[in-house]
Amino acid sequence: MRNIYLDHAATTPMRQEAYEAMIPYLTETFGNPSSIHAFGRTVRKDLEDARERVANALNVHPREIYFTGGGTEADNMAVLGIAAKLQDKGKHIITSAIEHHAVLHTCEALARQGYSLTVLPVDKFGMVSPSELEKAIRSDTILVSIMQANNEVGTIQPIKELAAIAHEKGVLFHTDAVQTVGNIPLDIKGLGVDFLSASAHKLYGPKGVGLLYIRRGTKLASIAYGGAQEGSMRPGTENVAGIIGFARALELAITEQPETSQHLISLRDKLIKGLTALPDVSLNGHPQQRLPGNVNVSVERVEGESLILSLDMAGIAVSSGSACTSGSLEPSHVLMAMGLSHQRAHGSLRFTLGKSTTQEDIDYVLEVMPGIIERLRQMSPVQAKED
Amino acid sequence: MRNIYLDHAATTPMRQEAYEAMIPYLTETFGNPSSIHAFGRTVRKDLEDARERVANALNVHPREIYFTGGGTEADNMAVLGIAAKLQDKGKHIITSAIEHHAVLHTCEALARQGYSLTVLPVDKFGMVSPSELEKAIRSDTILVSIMQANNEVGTIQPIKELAAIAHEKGVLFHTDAVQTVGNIPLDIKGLGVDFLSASAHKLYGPKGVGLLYIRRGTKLASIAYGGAQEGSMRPGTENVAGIIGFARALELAITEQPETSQHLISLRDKLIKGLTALPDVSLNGHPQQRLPGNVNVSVERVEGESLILSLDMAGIAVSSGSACTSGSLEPSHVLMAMGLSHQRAHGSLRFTLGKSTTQEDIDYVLEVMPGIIERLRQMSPVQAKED
Amino acid sequence: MYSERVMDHFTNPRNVGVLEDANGVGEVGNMRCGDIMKLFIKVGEDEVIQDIKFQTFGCGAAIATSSMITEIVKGMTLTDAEQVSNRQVAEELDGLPPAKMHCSNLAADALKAAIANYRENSQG
Amino acid sequence: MYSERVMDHFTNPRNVGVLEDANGVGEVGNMRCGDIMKLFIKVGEDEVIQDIKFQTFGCGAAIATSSMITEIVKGMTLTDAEQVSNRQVAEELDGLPPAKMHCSNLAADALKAAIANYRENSQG
Ligand SMILES: Cc1ncc(COP(=O)(O)O)c(C=O)c1O
Ligand SMILES: Cc1ncc(COP(=O)(O)O)c(C=O)c1O
Repeated sequence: MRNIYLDHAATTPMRQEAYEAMIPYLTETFGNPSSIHAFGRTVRKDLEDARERVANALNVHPREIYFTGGGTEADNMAVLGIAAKLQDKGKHIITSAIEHHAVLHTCEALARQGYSLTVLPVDKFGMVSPSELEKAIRSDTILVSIMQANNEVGTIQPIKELAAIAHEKGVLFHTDAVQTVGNIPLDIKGLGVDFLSASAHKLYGPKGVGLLYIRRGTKLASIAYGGAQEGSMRPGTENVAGIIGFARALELAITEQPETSQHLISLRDKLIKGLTALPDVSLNGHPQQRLPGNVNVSVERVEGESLILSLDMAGIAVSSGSACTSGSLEPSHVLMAMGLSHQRAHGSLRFTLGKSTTQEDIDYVLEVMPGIIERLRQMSPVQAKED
Repeated sequence: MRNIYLDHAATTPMRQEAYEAMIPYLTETFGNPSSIHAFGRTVRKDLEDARERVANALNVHPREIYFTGGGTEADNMAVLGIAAKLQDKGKHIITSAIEHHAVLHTCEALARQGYSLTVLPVDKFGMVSPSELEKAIRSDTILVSIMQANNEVGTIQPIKELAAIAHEKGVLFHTDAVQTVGNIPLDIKGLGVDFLSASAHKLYGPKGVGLLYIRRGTKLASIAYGGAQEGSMRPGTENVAGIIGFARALELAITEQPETSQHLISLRDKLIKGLTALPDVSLNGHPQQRLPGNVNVSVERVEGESLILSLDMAGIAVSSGSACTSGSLEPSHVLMAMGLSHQRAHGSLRFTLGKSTTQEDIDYVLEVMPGIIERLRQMSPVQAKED
Repeated sequence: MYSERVMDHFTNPRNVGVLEDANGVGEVGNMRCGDIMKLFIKVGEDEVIQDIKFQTFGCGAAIATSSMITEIVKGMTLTDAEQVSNRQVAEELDGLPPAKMHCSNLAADALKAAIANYRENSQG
Repeated sequence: MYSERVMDHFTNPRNVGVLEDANGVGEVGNMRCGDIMKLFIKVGEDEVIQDIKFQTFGCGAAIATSSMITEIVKGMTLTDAEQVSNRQVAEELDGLPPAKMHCSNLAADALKAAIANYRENSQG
């Protein structure tokens, strides 16, 4: 049977180079980087070397890089850390309706704790409007957190413009770049953001490690307490192997990004074209400002999990924004924020392509999709409107 | 040159079995456990299987095990989680003066936020007194957090008795068992604790993964927000490989514990005997209630970092509670809490033995120590008191 | 996630479609939570369910439970069929994931709605 | 962590010990922070440091800086020796870890204390 993985936004396969870089730290090179003896010093050196390589790849300073236990932790550190740090200055936070739960739920937790929260709406393409942001900023606003690209529909926000608006009013800006690092050109300095989150397992690195970029000169309160690791921002013995693997994967992802993007865009556009040519299948997200590997469509009159299961049986792994797959009773908050009907939200299907995706994979998807849709539509009590 | 690692309390070498268990999850078996397609389901199954094996090894229920990004995170989750959850009931927290910073700094952070904190003293052996605990509990006490064994001096607390005192007064009890799991017999149910922290890299597993045991029926507020992983207590894509490696290491550590302990105790006692026979070298910590692998001594008139460096050059890796090695200007808070003079605290040396430590290693340490001490004492302006 | 039985009923659902000569139709669920089930029954003179068909918009569990209930109640008297519970349907499918027990397990409700509709029709 | 030079001076410290015929002695640091340095100097008629020895309780950096300063100032006039700064000592050692710049880098202070002591002695 085929085994076609088209869920790279959920996680990516580890790349061989990252795995190989990790091996020593899972075997002989086991010292604790905080130890001052030789076992510790070796590992400390390699860890700081990894930080430097990551900083070089991102064109920032090594001391601006804080390794974390994943993208979620980086998001929490930024949002909760600023909230705690600046609470005397103000308690108003701005985010967008389509953020990952790692940001959105964190902001909502702050709102329960007495912070004031503005959740910016998005247009039907999933775009945040710069003028809406401008209007939302108040004198007590302390943070704007808007993701660089959305994990479900792939819409890329005008972060540079949004950050400039925040900065003009003296407000700090965080962006969740978990879906963008390695997928689109990334110029942190050029973007002008104060904080940026990334996660290794989205760029062919290991799960359970990420980073928060903290622009020099900005300070966060730490949200966990213990040892002095990562400048006391992320206390606890470092996931050395994970960090080393992350650094390797990130370096390579950034180097290969132009080539990878080109490859993904051509396959993506082919898949979009083929899928939207099917009856009552429509694209979600922005037609141009879109992640290279993201294809998100809604299939009318059919529910998303049924589509996933059917594709899974055909050897194709994808995801959906239907309620059934979110573990809640509501369909994707992203699709709903974009104004999709419940039917279209429940019938959404996300294909996220990766480095190893081929033309043949796309052809195969386009070959099996009509039959799958047809079968499920025949079972459906929802009827097509006659025109 | 020799290469003798006697710093197992800082971190342990990965065991082969743990590494091998991890390999698939760093290579082909890469799915995100939250995905509903086949790639995800396989990993979910393996992850839940790991949880079950850990629960079996600890003789608790799988749903009582929450995987974390390390021991520090587990400690933070317990302490901050209870503080947030029960703040309406009370804001008084009790801990001990010799806790790891992961607990102590967390409690201190709460104190800065308006909680009331009692830090129980310890006696000269590093023991918390049950009657002191009893006296300290107030009507607004919500949590007692006392470590099972101290990482520096190895003193083992009477957790069962302490937990019973807390429970008698209706107060929840957390214990940091990072140093004990796999090192002493562990019967969580018998101890009667509500929360227990452990860390993989202290028991021959990978760095950056730990667990918090949460007794069924008790609830914590979560301290991070995002996806629904680990019952929303530890959101973010799971460090699958790390968890699998942890599970394997933990299972084996628990199985082998009786044998390992016996091995360690005999070497430990030999080392203690040899070291304390040297002039002006004295044991720190409890003579009996002591971790099997822990030897902590103070060498009069000599500073700890110099000792570490000298031993390092002789191929022996150890640690010290001196200020120089703590990254602060103060020597170990543990040794100071035990009433040691500054000189003895600065001159402390910790040898922590492990599975692979041999008689020859101990012999070699005892062979080189006199010369090292002698050389440093000759440089020292601090003179021995004549008697 | 799903048992083999669920996957079997999802892949080869029994009694799919519209029953042209149905004398009872029940529809439950709504598009908000993403599950809609429609059951068609043909009840004979003896109050026996002679034929039954379903249409379902929903996840694997929704489709499988719909399919399963048609198998269970075909040939049953209405009184017996009314006793069938959602839990029973789930058990016949060797269980459902906990998250699915609520929203997607509506087949027995749909059947009850269809029986109620039949009774209304036959009284009127 | 430490440069090769630091490790060299730690391993083979120059001028360790007590100078029996010292005419200036300086001691700085304290047991609280874990570093005590004692410098003995023998100053000649021409105000030149003819001999110098040290005793140090402290970490590798403390021992190495003590050793290094004895090498730097041996043979210097007091006026020149007084110009030597802790920073200079660290530089001669190819640098020290940031955490060590403060507490363990007291050698120049010890020297100044020894010179002050010499001056006191020779005035009195
Ligand atoms: C007693 C104790 N608690 C907590 C920790 C922290 O564990 P981790 O390094 O996994 O965060 C350690 C070790 O550093 C420890 O010894
Ligand atoms: C946009 C975005 N932010 C944050 C996260 C969380 O990252 P992690 O799973 O590493 O915690 C993800 C992925 O799950 C994501 O897609």
